[in-house]
This record gives sequence, C-alpha cells and structure tokens, in this order.
Amino acid sequence: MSNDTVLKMRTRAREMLASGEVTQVLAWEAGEFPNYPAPAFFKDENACGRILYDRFCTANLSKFMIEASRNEGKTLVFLRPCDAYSLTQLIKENQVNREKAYIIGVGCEGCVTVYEGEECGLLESCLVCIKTDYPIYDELIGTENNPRTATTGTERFEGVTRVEETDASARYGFWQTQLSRCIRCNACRNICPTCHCKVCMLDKESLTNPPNPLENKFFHVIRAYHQNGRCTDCGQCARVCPQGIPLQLLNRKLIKAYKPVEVQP
Amino acid sequence: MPVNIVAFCCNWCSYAGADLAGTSRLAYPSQVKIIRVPCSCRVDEAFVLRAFIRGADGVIVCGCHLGDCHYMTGNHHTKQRMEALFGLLEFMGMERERLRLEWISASEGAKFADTMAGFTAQVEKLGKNERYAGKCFEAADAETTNTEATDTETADVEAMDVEATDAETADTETTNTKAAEDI
Amino acid sequence: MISMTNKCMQCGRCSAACPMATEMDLPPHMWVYRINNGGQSSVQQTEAIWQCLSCFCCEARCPRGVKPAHLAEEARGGQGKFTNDKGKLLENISANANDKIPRQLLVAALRKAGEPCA
Amino acid sequence: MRIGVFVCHCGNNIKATVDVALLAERVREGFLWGASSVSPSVSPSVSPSASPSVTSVVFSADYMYLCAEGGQKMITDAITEHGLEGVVVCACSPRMHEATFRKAAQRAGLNPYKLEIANIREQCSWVHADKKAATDKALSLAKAAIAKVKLAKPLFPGENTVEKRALVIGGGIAGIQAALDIAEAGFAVDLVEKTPSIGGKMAQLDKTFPTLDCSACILTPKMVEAASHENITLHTYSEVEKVEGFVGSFTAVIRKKARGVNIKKCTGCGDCLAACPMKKIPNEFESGMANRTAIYIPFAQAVPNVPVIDRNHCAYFKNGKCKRCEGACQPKAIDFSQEDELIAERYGVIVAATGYEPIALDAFGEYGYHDNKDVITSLEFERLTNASGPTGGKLLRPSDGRVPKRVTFIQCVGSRDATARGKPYCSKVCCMYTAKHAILIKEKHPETDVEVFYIDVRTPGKSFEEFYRRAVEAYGVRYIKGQVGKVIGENGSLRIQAMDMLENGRYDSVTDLVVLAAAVEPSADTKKIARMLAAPADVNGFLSEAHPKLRPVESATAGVFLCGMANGPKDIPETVAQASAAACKAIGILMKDKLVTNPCTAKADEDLCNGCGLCVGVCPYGAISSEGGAFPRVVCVNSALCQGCGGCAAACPSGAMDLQGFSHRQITAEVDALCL
Repeated sequence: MSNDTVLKMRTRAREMLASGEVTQVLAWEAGEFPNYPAPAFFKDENACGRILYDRFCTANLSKFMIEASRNEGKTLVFLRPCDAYSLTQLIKENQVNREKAYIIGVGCEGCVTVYEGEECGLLESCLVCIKTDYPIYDELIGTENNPRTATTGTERFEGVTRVEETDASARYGFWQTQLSRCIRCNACRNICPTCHCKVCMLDKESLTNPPNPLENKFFHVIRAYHQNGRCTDCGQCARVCPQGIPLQLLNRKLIKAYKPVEVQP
Repeated sequence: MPVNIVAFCCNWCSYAGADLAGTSRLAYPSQVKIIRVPCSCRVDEAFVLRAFIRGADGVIVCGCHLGDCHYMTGNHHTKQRMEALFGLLEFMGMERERLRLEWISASEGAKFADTMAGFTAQVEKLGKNERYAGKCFEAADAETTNTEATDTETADVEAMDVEATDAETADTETTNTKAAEDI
Repeated sequence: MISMTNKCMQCGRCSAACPMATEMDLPPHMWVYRINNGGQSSVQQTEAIWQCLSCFCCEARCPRGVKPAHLAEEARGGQGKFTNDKGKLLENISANANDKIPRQLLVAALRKAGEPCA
Repeated sequence: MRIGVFVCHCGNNIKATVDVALLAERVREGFLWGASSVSPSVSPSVSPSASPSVTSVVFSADYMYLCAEGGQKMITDAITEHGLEGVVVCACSPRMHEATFRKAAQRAGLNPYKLEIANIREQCSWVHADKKAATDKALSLAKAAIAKVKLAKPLFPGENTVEKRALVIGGGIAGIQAALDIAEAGFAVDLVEKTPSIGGKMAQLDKTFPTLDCSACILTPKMVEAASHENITLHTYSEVEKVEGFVGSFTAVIRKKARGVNIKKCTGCGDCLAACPMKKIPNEFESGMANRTAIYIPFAQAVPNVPVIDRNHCAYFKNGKCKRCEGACQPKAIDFSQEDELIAERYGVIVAATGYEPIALDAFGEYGYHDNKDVITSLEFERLTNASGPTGGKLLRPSDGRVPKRVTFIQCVGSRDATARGKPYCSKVCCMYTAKHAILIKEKHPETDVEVFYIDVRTPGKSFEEFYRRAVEAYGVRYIKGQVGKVIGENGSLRIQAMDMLENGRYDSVTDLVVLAAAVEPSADTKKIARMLAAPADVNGFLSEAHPKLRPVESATAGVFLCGMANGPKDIPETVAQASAAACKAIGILMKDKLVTNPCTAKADEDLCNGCGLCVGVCPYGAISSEGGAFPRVVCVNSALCQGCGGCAAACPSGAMDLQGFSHRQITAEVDALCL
C-alpha cells in the first residue's frame, strides 16, 4: 500500500473518467475520523485527488457494486484480494453485472484495526489471510509486493477448533455471553456481500423491540447459515460489529465443515 | 413434562415407512409427531429452528436412502444442509443428540419404529430443551393490541392469525412469506 | 434365551449338520423344540446336552439364527460334569491336555467343565 | 374461515385407542380459534356462525367409515350446508384416501386443496396403546391439519401432454406379454432386452407346472408375435442407460450394444457358428453346462435368430487375427466395425419387467455345489431334461454321463433364511417345479429313486396340490420332511447326511445326483434401473409396488409399472396376469391426450426474488430459469416440469420461492400446532 500505488490509482481513475470508459469510480476517501477512510464514488476527474488507499482502508467495496452495476455505464472499482473473492460470488449470484465493472486489483499488505484513532495490530481477517491472488481483475496496480509479507501464520480455523474442543455447555456459555451483547444493529448483515436479499426474513419491524438473547442466537444462526457455501470469509462482519462479537467463527465453522453436494451416479 | 419430538418425514419413503410401522402395529413413543413434506429437501432451516422455539426438544429429519429419492437428488441436498445446520447448532452449544438425520425407506417399518423409540429415549435422557427455547420473534406489538384474548396460547396464535389474515388480503404488499414470525 | 427359540421353524438343519446327532437321545432340533415349549427341565435330564461337542455346526447352518449349542450350554447350567471312563470328575483339564487330544474335544471339555470360554 | 373437522372411527381401528367423540369435541374447543359453544353429543355439533375474520371450527362430527359412501356424503352435505371453506379429515394415512376425500370435497364445490388429512390411524391409533396418549396425539395432529388448511390457498392442476409410446424394460415372458397387450391397443412399444434374444428365463425351462406343457411351445409363438408385431420395436442386446422426465413425457436413452452382425442382412443360417474356432466358451443360456462359440446364437428358437459376437472371447477383437466367420458368411452380414448405438426416445409410460436370477451358492458350502459336478441347481436341471439342452433331454449325470439311480432334491436352499447368507422370503415356485422335476424323472426312468428334502411343501395355486399329490401317489416320489446337513462326494457318488424329522433320526443315503432349489433374487441391474426410474425398491431389491393390495402393478413413481419377478417371486401364470394388468394400467395413461399435473408446484414471488439463482442448481428437473437478460433478473418456475419436491423453496434465503400446498407458512403453522 505504498504511496505510489495511490498515485497510480488516482491517475488511472482520472484517465478512465476522462476517456468516458467509466462513468464513476468506486474507491476510498478520507472519512470523518482520522485513520477511518470510507468508501466513495467519484464521478469527475478532479475529485479523484481525494482517492485514498492505505492500511486503514478496511471496507470491502464489492457490495457497493450491486447498486453501481444497476445504473448505466461502467464502474471502475479497486479491489483487494478478499474483496475480489466477494465480487466473484456476487457475479455468480447475478447481483453484479461483470460487463459493467472495470476491476483493478490493488496490492494489499493487510489492514489494521483502529481504536480511538490509535492503530492496534492487523485485522483478525488479515491475520489468517490466505488470499494473495486476484480471482478476477482487468488490471493490477502495486501488486508486485504480494504475497503479503505480513502473514503471521495463525491457522485460519484455529479459533473454530478451539471452541469445538470445549464441551456443549462450555460452548453454550461462550455463545450465550457473546450473543447477549448483540444489539441487533444489523451492521453485520448490511456489510456482508452475500447478504443481499431484497427483503430479509429477519427484517420484521417487531424485532426492533428490546432483543432477547434467544432471538439474538437465532438471528445469528440464520444469518450464518444463509451464507453456507457462499461466504468468502472476507471478515467484514466481525470487523464492523460494534460489540466485537467474533461472528467470523460462525461462518468459518460452516466453511470448515462444508461438503459440496456430491451426487453419486 | 414429557419431551416433544417433531419428525419431518418425506412423503415417498419415511412417511410410507411410518405407515408401514402402523400397519405392522409396531409401537413407538407418542411424543413423536410427524409432519409430511413432499421430500426431505423441503425441510427449511427455519422449520427446524421454529420447532425448537415453539418447545420441541428434539427434531428428526427423515428421508429416502441416498440414491432412492423420488426426486432423484433431493436427499443429497438435505444431507448437505442438515449436516451444516446441525453442525452449526452444535457449535453454538445445542446438544447434538437433539438433532437427527435418518434415511428410512418405505419398506423399513421396523427401522422407523426403532429409530423413533431410540431417538425419544436419547432426547429424554437430555430432558427438556432449555438452551434454545422460550419466547422469541414474537410480534410483541400485536400482543398488546389484542386485549380480549384470554390465555397466552390464544394470544400467541392470535398474533399469527392477525398476521395470516392480512397476508391473505394484502397479497401484493411485500410481506415476506418467510417473515420473522415464521421463524 | 427362551425368546429366541420361537424363531425356530423346525427345518431340522441343525440336527442334519450335527456330527453327534446319531448318538443323541434328543437331537438339537428336538431340544430347541422342547425348550421353546417350556420343557427346560426334561432337557436337563437328557444325555444329548452332554454329548454336544460345541462345534457350533448347528448355529452356522440355522436359517433363523437360533443357537442350539448355546441352549445346550445353558441347559447344562454350567456345572462341571465331565468324567473320564472311570467316572472320575476330571478336574484340571488344561493341565492334562496334550496335543494328541483333538482341539474340538478340548473346547467341549472346557465348556463342560464350567469354564465357558466364549 | 369456516372449517369442518371429520373424525373417522375406521371401524375399531381408530376408535380402539382414540376417543373419537372426545376428539370431535375438543377440536371445537376455543383454545384455538374462538368457537365458543361445545355441545357434548355424538351427533354432528354446529357452533353459531363465526365472524368471517376469525378462523374457527364451525362443524365437527365423527363417523364409522368416512371413506365409505355414507361418510363421503356426510362431508359433501356438511360443506354445502355450513358453507365450509376448509375441511380436515382425521382418518387413515393421506397415502390411502387423500385423493378420495379431495374428490368428495370437489363434488361439493370446495377446492380439493382446501382439504387436509390428519393421519390418526397408521401414525397414532395403531402405534400408541395408551388411550389418553393416543387421543392427545390425535388432537395434536388434528390441530396441525387445521392450522395447515387455514393457510391453504385454492390450487388448480395444470396439464401435460402424453407421448403415445411405451417402453418395456426386459424381454422375458413378462415384458413380451406387456408389450403385446400395449401394442394390441394400438400404441407403439419399444421392448428392450439385455441378452441377444428375448424369451428370458422361461426359454430355458423344459416343461411348465402344473400342466407339464412344454415351455418353448407356449413361449416361442409369443416371441415371434412380439418380433413381428407392427407396433413393437425390438431392441435386443441393448440396455436402458438413462431415463429422465416423468409420466407422459419420459425420455430414455437406449444403448444398442454392437452385435458385430448386420440384422437386416443375416438369414440366421448359422454357417458362421460352425466356422468359429473358439469353441470352449461356457454358454450362459445352458447355465454353463454346454459350450458355445465366440459368435453364437443363444438357443435354437432365439428371436431375433441373429448371432452375436462375444467381444471378450472373439480372437479378432482380442488380438486382431481370425475373421473366419466373415469368410463363411455368404450374405456378408458380419460387420466388425459396428459400434454401440445410442437411441434417445420419448415415452409416455414405462413397464419394468426385469425378471430374476437364482442366488449364487458360494455361501452354501455344505451342499458341495462347487466341488461336485453332480450337485446342480434346478435351472441346470431344466437344461438337462430339455430336449434342446446339452444332453438332448436325456437325464445323464454331468460327471460320468450315466443315468442316475437315485436323485435327491433339496428345497429352500437360501430361501426362508433370515441370516445374511440367504433370503428371508419364500421363493414361491421351487416346491412346484421340484415336484415337476420329480415327475419328469419318474416318467423317463421309473426305476430311479427320487427323494425330496423339504420344510413345507407349498402348493398355493389352481391344481397345484393335485399335481404334488400325483408326484407322491402316482409316481412314488419320496418326500422326506427334514433338511440335508452335508453333501460329500465319495468315489463317484454323493453321500447325504440329513435329518428325517418324522423318524426323528438321522437319514443317511448315497445318491447319484443332487438338485438344489436355489432361492430367487432380482436380476443383476434391477437396483440400477430402479435408481434410473426413481422407483423405490424394497430391502431385498425387488421393485416396490405402490400398494401391496390395492395397486400391485404400479410403482409409487407415476407412469412406471411393474410385472413379473422384478416385483417379487411369482410363477408364470401370475407373471402373465401382472403383465397384462400393467399393460392395462399403461394403456389407461396412453389413451389420454392430456394428463392432470400435480398443482403443488413451486412459485417465485417476483417482489422478493433478486435472481440470485441459489434455487436453480437444486432443481433436479431444470424447471427453474431466470427470465430476462439484464439486471435485475427474476427466476420463474416452469410448472409443467416442476414435480413439487420443494428443494428450491428451502434453498431460497429470502423465502421468495415457495411451494404451493406445502408453503412456508403452512408448515410453520403445523410445527406451531404440534408444539403447543
């Protein structure tokens, strides 16, 4: 995420906007708080100066491509490897029109978490990241320093096995405390790229009354189960959870136990 | 309080197996209550969770043996889905013995009766399901408005009743047929 | 064991296969029939249950899964009664065993001496 | 919504353990839906008219036999009289009378899918002895059915065309008879037979019981008739590879294996057989008791009378040399370059007549079948006594060719055997064909002593018992009640160690020939064909009939019919009867131009569907397609292809896809009612 990567991104964005090849650019720009950049659309070249790309750009841009590919003209989008996996899933599920997306893969050395503006270590999903290639792209910028140097070798399913090895009541206790902290803000659902149903079955107005722990448990069972076989483990759900609940464990448990439907002859 | 078992049986094999257990007069515990579905792949994760919310203590999904499904590949999907769902529920602390997936063919009446007896005994050993039971996904607002409803059970179902009538009348409006109170 | 005997359909394969059936006063299919009809006591008086060699030929052949040899063993009640030709109770069978005695006989003797091995 | 509940006594079947009167009352109790007044009377009780918005059970009654005339009339009258908008029938399994009661509802003007069945017989009264528990459970099941019918929407079945063509799998007597009957009704039939000639096991038999008429004499005319019938297309030396679709529009792929001989040119003269150098191949038709050449016609009266090149043994195909048969063939019919041919065809109905095999006797070492040439199976005996058999019909011992002085028959070899090595069922035909064999021996060699070891002699057919008694009384066949423990080959003859139950003593005898009545089992690839047709098979591998008593020749899979040994052990008269019955059922469908299709199909809600396509992959029938090219796409279900399994509805996360008749709401309501 060196500086010249950002410069190249800006120049490329300006070129494509000027040439009319794309009608808008989807990237990050400085957010309200320091070290907290936000996704943004850039419609004209001189706005491209505000394009930002550093280790604080943790947001996954692929979900914004759903509505982006609905209006006319192509959209230029910068994707890190994990975002690119999410986009392939969205394309497979007919939510993003591949022809309307011009994809530039940008190099990634792992993003960091920020707590009150202070940087404190790599994101959990980057700690266990195994995604160093780009499953889908039209162009690559600054990816020569991939594979990321910051891999720390923590095994991806280590957290899952740790919980699995405890007995049923311990597991129940663990999730009871974790999920009772859930305030049902739906952030995990809104950020998740594969959570794109028009009307979510959990979207019942009566649910907004004070949530009870049982309801939280079923909410999260269903949210996780609905990504069974679809979740690309981008880690956004755990990242955005204001209560810091390790939601990625649920999805990773399903990924770990995932067996495709094999139909013997 | 006796335990409550909900069994989803596929119409072509396990439901016919249950009928055969009946014609052969092979008794099994009466806590087992069977819901007929066209194929085991019709069983949605919402139904399994709904059963536990509403007070079931054990859920067993029965289908045809792999390869014998009347709809060719239905039970292969059931196997993948239920193993994932049961694994996730187990991961979240529910006792794995409350969940069962069984392949029972139309000619295995004895196997049906034995399976149901065995499963009921297994769930009885665990006792009532406390971990994943209780009031939830209630249409709380509907309850308060429905003053004249006497006992809670009626209120509970009245809520559903109000929900159902408006769904029937307002077909066009996008009430979600799988809306939350359905789970 | 009794509940199992009602599976017998009196086809006679056990007695047909039994090497000792000719010498027995009550061939295997008969003692299964008697035990099934509650004649447990009279079976205990017969010589046949002592002549049984525990070779399990009958059990290998039975199409209904009945176990005549085990029934005989149960009828023997496990009391050790195995006398040599002088009628003396043979105590320490394994000590006197030598490789000239057919393996079959040894197993039968051990089973009858109240040391059921399997 | 005004609901009526009807509780059936089913004579005593339900009434014995379920308090039907109490049940009829309790379904009306207010605990559910506001119907206040409860009138404790056996007579049908009516509640005051309930306000339309609240659903209530306005009518309930119990009756002795609801499925009978009077019961159905009570339902139709109640519907019209009380303006019922939903009916729940608490009776036997929906698999029994759902159609009956739904037709009754339709007669009264109520949409048949507004009627639901609560199974309080097979799944309640018959399996729960305690009266209170059974009644509570019956009430719970009734509540579930009421909850389901409350949310039921009227459904109207669609239609689907019927392909006027039948596929018959298996060319034995069952397949031939079915094909002939369907063809006679004027419909095209494809008869597919795995072996080079039709005729099946019956062609191997010598005589048939109980009339002892010669098997070939009654079979070959039918084989010729089938081959020459203008509506029947014969596919011999062919196998069905794939079957798709459903009743009215099946598509099947038939693999016509390369015969190596051009059927049209070949005159059946047999010169090529004589020319073939490979003479030592065991002939399957003769059960291995005689040999054949690499290019062979299975038996003299084979239809089609055209040879086949056995590629595993033919020298040309193994090492590219020898083309002698080609040289010997004047009409130049030999064609080594012939390839397997795949034929895809559409059918309205399929008849499975795949027949049987005798079981392998490897697990029955005690009879010494594999160690002694003179221990043979009954099918091999049929070839021995058959005039066109290896010995020209003379009864000669396979070991030394002498006439046996004593023949021993052993019954129930593998049959009536609950252990793993045998079959738990009785093979039904062995007692009769053994009596036949005994009579045939005694007719040719009255001096030969014939003994039969049996458990029970079963003669359950017309003039079967008289036939068996004739064997004993007129021909002096000795029947010994008991079984054989061992058969030991001793210097040229066989020693039998057996038990005579009536003598209650050992029975030892020395005999010259032992014939084992081996059990029957479904033919080798019945399981594969069952899978292809998605037709259920039972624990023993026989194809299961839809209902053992009421629908014996239909499979549970609509449009698939069964006949002959494929469905279970039976003799030739029953097989032919079943074949004609299956043909008649098949014709019943082929006569129709349109078939009413199952209306319980999936439906996608356009407002909720975002075209994610998770359901498309689940559908085994490819009934779901996404409409419109550009975004946002929506899926739609082709209700003609959809069979209503519901896999897509469960796969859809947002609940946009729903299955009519088993909707999310209905099943959720059932779950609620069962757990109250």
